[in-house]
Amino acid sequence: MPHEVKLEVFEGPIDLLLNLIGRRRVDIYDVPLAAITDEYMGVLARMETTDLETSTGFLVVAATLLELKSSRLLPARETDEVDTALLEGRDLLLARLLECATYREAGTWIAAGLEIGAAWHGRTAGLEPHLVDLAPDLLAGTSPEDLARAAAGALAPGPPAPELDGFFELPATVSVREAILEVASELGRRGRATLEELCGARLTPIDVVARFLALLELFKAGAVDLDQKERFGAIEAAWTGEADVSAALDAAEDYSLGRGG
Amino acid sequence: MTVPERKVLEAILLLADEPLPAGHIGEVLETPRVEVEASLRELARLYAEEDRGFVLREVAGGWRFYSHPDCAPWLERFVRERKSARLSGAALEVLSIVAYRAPISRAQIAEIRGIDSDGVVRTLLQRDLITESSRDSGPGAPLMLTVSRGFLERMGLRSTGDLPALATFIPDSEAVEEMESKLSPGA
Amino acid sequence: MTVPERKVLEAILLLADEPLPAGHIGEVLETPRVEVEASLRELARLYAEEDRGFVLREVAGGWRFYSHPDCAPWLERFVRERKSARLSGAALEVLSIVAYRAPISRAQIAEIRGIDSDGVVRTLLQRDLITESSRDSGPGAPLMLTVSRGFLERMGLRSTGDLPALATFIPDSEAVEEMESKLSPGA
Repeated sequence: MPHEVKLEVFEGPIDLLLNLIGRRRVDIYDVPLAAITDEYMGVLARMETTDLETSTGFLVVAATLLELKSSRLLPARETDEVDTALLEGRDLLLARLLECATYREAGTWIAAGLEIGAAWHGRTAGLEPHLVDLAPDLLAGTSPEDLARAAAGALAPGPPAPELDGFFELPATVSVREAILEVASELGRRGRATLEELCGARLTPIDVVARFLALLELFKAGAVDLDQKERFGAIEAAWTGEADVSAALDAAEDYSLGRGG
Repeated sequence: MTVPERKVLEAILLLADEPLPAGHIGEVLETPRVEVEASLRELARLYAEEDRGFVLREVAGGWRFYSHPDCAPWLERFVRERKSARLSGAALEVLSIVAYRAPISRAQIAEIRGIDSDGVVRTLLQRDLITESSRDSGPGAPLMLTVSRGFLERMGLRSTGDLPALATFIPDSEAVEEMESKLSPGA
Repeated sequence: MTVPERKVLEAILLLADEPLPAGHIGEVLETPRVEVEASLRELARLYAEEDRGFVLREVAGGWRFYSHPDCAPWLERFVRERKSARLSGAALEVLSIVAYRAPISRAQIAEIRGIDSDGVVRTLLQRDLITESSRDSGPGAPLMLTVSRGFLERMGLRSTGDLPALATFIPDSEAVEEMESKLSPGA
């Protein structure tokens, strides 16, 4: 029997899109993809400078997809440049989604392997007492300063480790509609802000997801402009002043961040 | 006194508390590595044939005695490791990326996943499933991540080369088409 | 699935770090102690007959696998030339935690490191770098760990008070404050 592995942790845009598509919650085309596809086009543009291994893995998936798709494209279709660009953007997005789906699938295999492996226990007894004295000095080359450094590393408070496991099991307490209202009022006041600033101190993943979706909706409604200078750089939102927040609010009802639904 | 090689092999393996490379054993026995490897394989085969409670396994680049998995239900109270919580989906995803792409930097993982994954990486480091390996050459080069020896041992793999081809896990064409149709205008 | 008793016995013995009383094994197998003892004696006899590299011996009221004395010359060589003769990163970390925060329990170490560290603690105990000191007062109190006299001697320290101040090694003053508050007794 295959092991049940929980794979429903949303962590960010890619994950979120993948999940939403998988669950048929969202017609992905309704989400304004321009902001996202730009990012993927950016990847392609930078391919020559990225390391070979990363880019080839990505390209293999992309090539497979394009081949898959070519049969559908062969019959002449009315395409202008914009359509082509859109199409390429979607292919890149799909390639990214597929790549993630592939690693995710590999992850379930690994989970099963780890589960099976738990039944194997290695011998730990080590050296017998009469042999221990013969062993080389373990402390050779270790100074008190090395110890202090190790202790400092271990005892110093690190950044709090985010505990993401299973958070999505909780009923969502944040609605995208509320997020839109908050983001809109914040942006109306400030003029522009990054996604991070909009999330403030409440950087729980679900807050980020809600605000990210809120920004996309506001972008679609023409209320904000989005800008991201580099991949994983800050997503910057600017208030356009041509706000149609109500349209965004109406659209947002389609999203449900809760369980089931 | 002549002592059979098999006997010495068994005695050395008994002392191992981590996978022991055949080459190290060869140095002690003054025997070429390939011969030691052949003897080890034969020994492992014999234990299996005799249905022993111990198993000799080649994992993580070496050889080590393990208890037979059939006996696991009786062994719980002798095992020191505590059961650890199941990994989250995100952690498994990062783990598979590291397994297939190692050595890989945190930034490269983030690039693949489209999200900063440092929290998950920290969890995996703490659970000793991945490890920070040598830095890339050059100043300011990032720490590179690989799977740990513990991961390979737990998975029963000699190296990451034993992993199934990544292509095995690419979603089937039906799933791809479905995804794709969702991305197409007016589909 | 039925698993032969001999197989389970072998698996249990393989995992034993210390001589295991027959009574304990009997509890796990739900078999009377005398029967377990008979099985163990028979197993020991078989290993001797098969001229194995390991022997099963009853020592200090318990049973444990030992390497065969015939193999001693090779084992001594193996131990002297052991590749993993240096402290691992994890071992250094645990040792430093014990040095700076002794007396400390295994559970407290695990809490600090965010990972079960019993295996590392065992190695350090075995190599006489740390030692188990008196139990905390009270029933069910855990064994507390401190660094050993041998450790202090080899490091050239009169006491752990001679260790370098941690503050020097952490640039961030806030972090130091927080850490020191953790270090103060009763914190």
